[in-house]
Amino acid sequence: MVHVKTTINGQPAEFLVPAYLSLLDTIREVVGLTGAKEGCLDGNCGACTVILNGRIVDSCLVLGAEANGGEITTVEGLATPDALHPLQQAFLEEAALQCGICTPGFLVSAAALLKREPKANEQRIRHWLAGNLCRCTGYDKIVRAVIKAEDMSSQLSKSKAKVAAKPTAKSSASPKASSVRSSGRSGSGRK
Amino acid sequence: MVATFEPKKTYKVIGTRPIRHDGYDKVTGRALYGADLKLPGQVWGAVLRSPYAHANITRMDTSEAEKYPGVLAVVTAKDMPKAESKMVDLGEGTVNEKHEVDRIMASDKIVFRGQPVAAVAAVDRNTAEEAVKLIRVEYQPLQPVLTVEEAMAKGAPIILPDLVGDDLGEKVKKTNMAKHFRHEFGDVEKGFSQAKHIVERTFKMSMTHQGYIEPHNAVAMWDEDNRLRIWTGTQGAFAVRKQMAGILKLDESRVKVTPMEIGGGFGGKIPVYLEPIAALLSKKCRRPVKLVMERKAVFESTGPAPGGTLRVKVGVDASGKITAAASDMKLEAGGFPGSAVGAAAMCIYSPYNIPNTTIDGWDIVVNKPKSAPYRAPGAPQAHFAMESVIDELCEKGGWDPIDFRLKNSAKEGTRRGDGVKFGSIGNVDVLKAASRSPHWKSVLNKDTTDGKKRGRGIASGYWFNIGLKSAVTLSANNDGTVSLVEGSTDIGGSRASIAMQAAEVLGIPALDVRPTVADTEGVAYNDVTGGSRTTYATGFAAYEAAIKMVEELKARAARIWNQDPSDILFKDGVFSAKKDSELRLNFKELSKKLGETGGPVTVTGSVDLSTGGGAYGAHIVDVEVDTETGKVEILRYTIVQDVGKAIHPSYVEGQMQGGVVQGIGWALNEEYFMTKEGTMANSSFLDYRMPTTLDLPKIETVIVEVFNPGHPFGVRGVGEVPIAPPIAAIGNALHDALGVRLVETPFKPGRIMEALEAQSKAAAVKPKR
Amino acid sequence: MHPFAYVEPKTVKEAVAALSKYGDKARPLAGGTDLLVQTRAGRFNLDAVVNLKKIPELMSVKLDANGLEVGAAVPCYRVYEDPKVSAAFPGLIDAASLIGGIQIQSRASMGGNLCNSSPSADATCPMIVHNGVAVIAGPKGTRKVAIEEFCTGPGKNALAAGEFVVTLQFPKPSPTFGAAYERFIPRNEMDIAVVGVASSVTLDAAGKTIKNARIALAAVGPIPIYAVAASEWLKGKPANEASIAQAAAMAKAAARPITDMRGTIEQRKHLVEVLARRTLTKAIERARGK
Amino acid sequence: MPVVFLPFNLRKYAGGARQVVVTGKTLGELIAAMETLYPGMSAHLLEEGRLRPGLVAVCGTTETRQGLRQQLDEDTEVHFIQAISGGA
Repeated sequence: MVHVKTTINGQPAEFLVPAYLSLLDTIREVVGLTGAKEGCLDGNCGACTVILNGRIVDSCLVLGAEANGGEITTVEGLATPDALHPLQQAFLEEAALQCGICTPGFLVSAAALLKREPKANEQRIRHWLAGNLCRCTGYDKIVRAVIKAEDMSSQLSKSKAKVAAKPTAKSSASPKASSVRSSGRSGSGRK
Repeated sequence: MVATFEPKKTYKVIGTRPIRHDGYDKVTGRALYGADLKLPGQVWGAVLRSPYAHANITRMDTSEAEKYPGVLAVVTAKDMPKAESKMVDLGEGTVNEKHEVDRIMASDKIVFRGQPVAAVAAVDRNTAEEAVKLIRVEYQPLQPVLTVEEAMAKGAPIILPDLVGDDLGEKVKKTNMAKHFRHEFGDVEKGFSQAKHIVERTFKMSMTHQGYIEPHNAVAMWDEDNRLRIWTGTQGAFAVRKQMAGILKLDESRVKVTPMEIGGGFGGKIPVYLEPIAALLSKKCRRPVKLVMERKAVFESTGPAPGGTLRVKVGVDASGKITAAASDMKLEAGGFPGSAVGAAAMCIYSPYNIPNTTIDGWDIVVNKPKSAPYRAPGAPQAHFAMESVIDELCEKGGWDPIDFRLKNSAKEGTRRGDGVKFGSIGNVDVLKAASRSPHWKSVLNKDTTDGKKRGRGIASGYWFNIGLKSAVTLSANNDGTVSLVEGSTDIGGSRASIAMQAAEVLGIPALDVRPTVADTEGVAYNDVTGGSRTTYATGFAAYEAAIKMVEELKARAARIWNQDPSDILFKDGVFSAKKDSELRLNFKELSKKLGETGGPVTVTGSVDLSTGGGAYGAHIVDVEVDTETGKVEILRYTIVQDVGKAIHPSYVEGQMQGGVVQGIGWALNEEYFMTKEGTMANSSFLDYRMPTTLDLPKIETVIVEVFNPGHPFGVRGVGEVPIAPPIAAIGNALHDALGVRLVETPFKPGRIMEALEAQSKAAAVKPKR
Repeated sequence: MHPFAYVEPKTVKEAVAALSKYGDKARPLAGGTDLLVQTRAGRFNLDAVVNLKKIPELMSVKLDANGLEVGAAVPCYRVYEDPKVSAAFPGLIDAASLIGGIQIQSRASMGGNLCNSSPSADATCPMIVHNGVAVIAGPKGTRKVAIEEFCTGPGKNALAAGEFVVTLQFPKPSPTFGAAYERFIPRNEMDIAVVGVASSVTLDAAGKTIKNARIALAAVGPIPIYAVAASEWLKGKPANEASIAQAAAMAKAAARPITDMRGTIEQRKHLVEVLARRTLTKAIERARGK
Repeated sequence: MPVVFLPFNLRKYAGGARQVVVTGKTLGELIAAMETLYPGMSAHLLEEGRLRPGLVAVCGTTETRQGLRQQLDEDTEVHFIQAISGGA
């Protein structure tokens, strides 16, 4: 057993872990936070992404023992008691999740990006998130949500005022039996 | 079910985009998925799987594992109830009972690599995983049979000795062919004789996996009354109950299944895999046992989409009318019978009106994992073949691909490939919308400055969408909100789309209907979340329940106001008395007064529906190919799809985009790359190359709404149609870019380079004129 | 996983002692992105994992007049996020910034990539063309091995029992040096190279003639291949398309690939030629200061 | 009268006919009528007094959810097809 003293989502934590236990299993089984998910156990899906000492890592590829003296942020640590993280709010409003299993990993990865590059463009966002797999959404709404969160964050920091975050309500009447509605290439194109 | 509802001109809730009810739990990490469950006293299991694809088990010794410190139970097929070789219905069509039990845990013979042979429960996961390695199994390896051609060849090793095949209604023994069926309408010989252009091509496809990010999981616990409880990520708690009862020979009422949040399914989480094993282990050690499947096992031993060989021949007359079509589809069932070839046959000609058709379908057993439904099962395969041939015919005849499809489009009354007439369908509307889309109208510059080639492709796709059984309970709360209890696992926002349909009827905001997905004892029977049925059928049940609730509330208002119930009106969310205009209460106000009117208000809606209104999509894609490496980039992609009515448009778009991206993966890189020993060589997310966010552009969506008369709001199934056209659309775009016709999936770079090389060789040997 | 002990030495000496004690039942841990996957898959049955990241030498990046010295456990991002390193060692940067995704780059090290000794390693070939040397510590003291001589087979290398790589040294490139690494993968990220090619050139002052060149090939043989003949041939040749084409053809001849799930022999040979041409072109552009 | 579209496999039991017109106000009556016309036919359609497992009857444009009790209109088309399991 390895003695680990660490900080998780701002709270000090101290525990013993078997040396072989991954940081993912440490967080899930020992600490009891199950937001980080197991998807592949070989660093190829990003569902277990957490921030360790300021960098995003696949927690399945880190030993729990290595967290000793470190600082960990998981999806559970993104919101404050008063408000969701802008990314969380944007993911909800933009319907950027379907089954939701990859969502914690995406949120943690994107939060790290926004912190260091608050105005990352679409291409940079796609590059940064390439280590996170999503099989439900096709990524389109995820990328849109991250861009929206960037805007929300910059407005927040500008005004310091509370942004009223209401869902966009687009009620579309269908007077005929048949109607057509398009959602297109708003925002920056990739190429 | 007859809809007693006129399509409304405007809706208050339907068509809006509220935040989904389960959203907060899912963005904060609170939502509990199967692997997140931790019961008091819970222990872990691990499964030993066969390293061979085809073998006899000759000996098994579990003694070392049983002695390993921390081990609580070891099970093998001997612990399973004895299964007979007879057909039973476990909710997903009929299956051979012995096959189903052997699929869970092999008793005597291995028919696919990764098939479970034993399992261990231990104090923790690592101990279980270490202990399972100590089980000694001796195998007599047999020659694996890996393609439909090998399986059907004379003298091929027989995979299932007890299989009785059905060859056009005749019984066949000692065969790998589980089924051969035929649909035949009109006179194809005559049809082809009328054709000016005939194209015939054979296509090959590899197995592909649904690729859900959450691995399979299960927790099982037996109690002292011999009742079994299961917690699992599944597409259908009742389907799990039925399978468990059948496999373990229990009364269904002894099994209670709690569906946890589910991390993707796409059809792959309908069959049970770990649940019976967890149950056996729990029975033996009398502790709750949890199993989580490792990713490699998810690829090797769960149910991919079938690969196979498809031949399509289509004839067109000089005017551009299709005169005949004939097709053979041989799909890989995997180690046990049951590929999606029947569904493929229903889809293959569905975009078209063809007077003379034949379809021959074969379900072939091979030494690969038993295939399972994968999003519109069979449709991507069928449409890849058909739409590629249609593209070639358009080129031959010089027809615009949309004009050609419009000219030959299926309409209400047209016959499907299996002879059934279509009801109200929207293929024409979809094609017209596609032709008006900004994408189709844009000009693609086909050559680039860096020598890359670009092309545009289009393809149609169809899925019939299923209906089946759903039930919903609504209870009015005295604060004006309504609790909704349903049994459809929410994989992609269906709590919202179901609640919204109730809210629309009740005249209250979407978020005032609070949906809960219940366990098998908390709600009446519900079929699986699958077949694109959930928003359609469970939404219909919610609508029915809401109608009943309005009736009940009218009665309560009548009681409060001393009016006759038939004199109470409900319009725009307000209850009023016909005979006294002063008497008006909206839903919320009335809810607060229910205390003295005769107990809580609770109602149920229950439906058993026919097809969910078949639906069409037309997809347009631009690709760019690096002709030096064969690498393909998707430059632009537009989905046009008839959804009947978009209840929550964001999640409708999400289904369309997600389905397409799975289709893009299928087209470009995803495959079961099998070694000659029958091992999937690329059984990881590293080498099973699903698209990452960097591999895609934004995916444009055009929602077409052609009212489905079978649903009060006109809903059609949405989730499956979008995976039907992409492979063909991309293949057609590659043909446009390169001039080569790709007939085997995936269109991986090496394969594209080989096609280009063959093209240049062919050009070189052509005599110059 | 087989339950193992976790050792966290603070000095090279302690690490040597720990690794010697457990022999082949111990493995050093740098980024862990290969080690933990392989251990989980049952490739090793370990009694101890020796975390090298608390040893200062293994975690430092030193750039001075002599060149660059990168600790063997330094994660990729620290290499490519350092603007000075990135300006002087473009080939290394090309590799460090495409290993895995951002999460992997937070952990994976070039030293670990080298010691994992996969033929398809993205960092090894760029290190070869940057004339890299591995500084190895072990029970018998310290020794140096040129990167091109480090790997001996798939997963095998020059390290003897109890030895590990401490740092990677690279001589300071001349102002007319340029290098590039490209790999071919079917996706745009998160893939193993079907083929990778690293090239470097040193031009004359006028930027017209190739004084020195090195070409190295990934995933086309049992080890990363230093394409000696092609590299030597380029010396003294004009830095033009014809020379590049000839060298690329020679590089192709040096490839000894196999067919597997990632590609076929023919495809890989062809890709070597394409990528050799592309990386030589880019290396020359970089050498010319473009 | 309803028109029955026979699936390929059953045509041989009806002398090769592809379609047969039979009387019947319900699906059950229709099958009984077919049995009269083609003795033995019902064994291919029924099992234990119900539609065989795995067989679906499409009456009009949609599959029946009411089994043999399904009411048939004067000119309903009836197709017997294989049941298909869903997906997604």
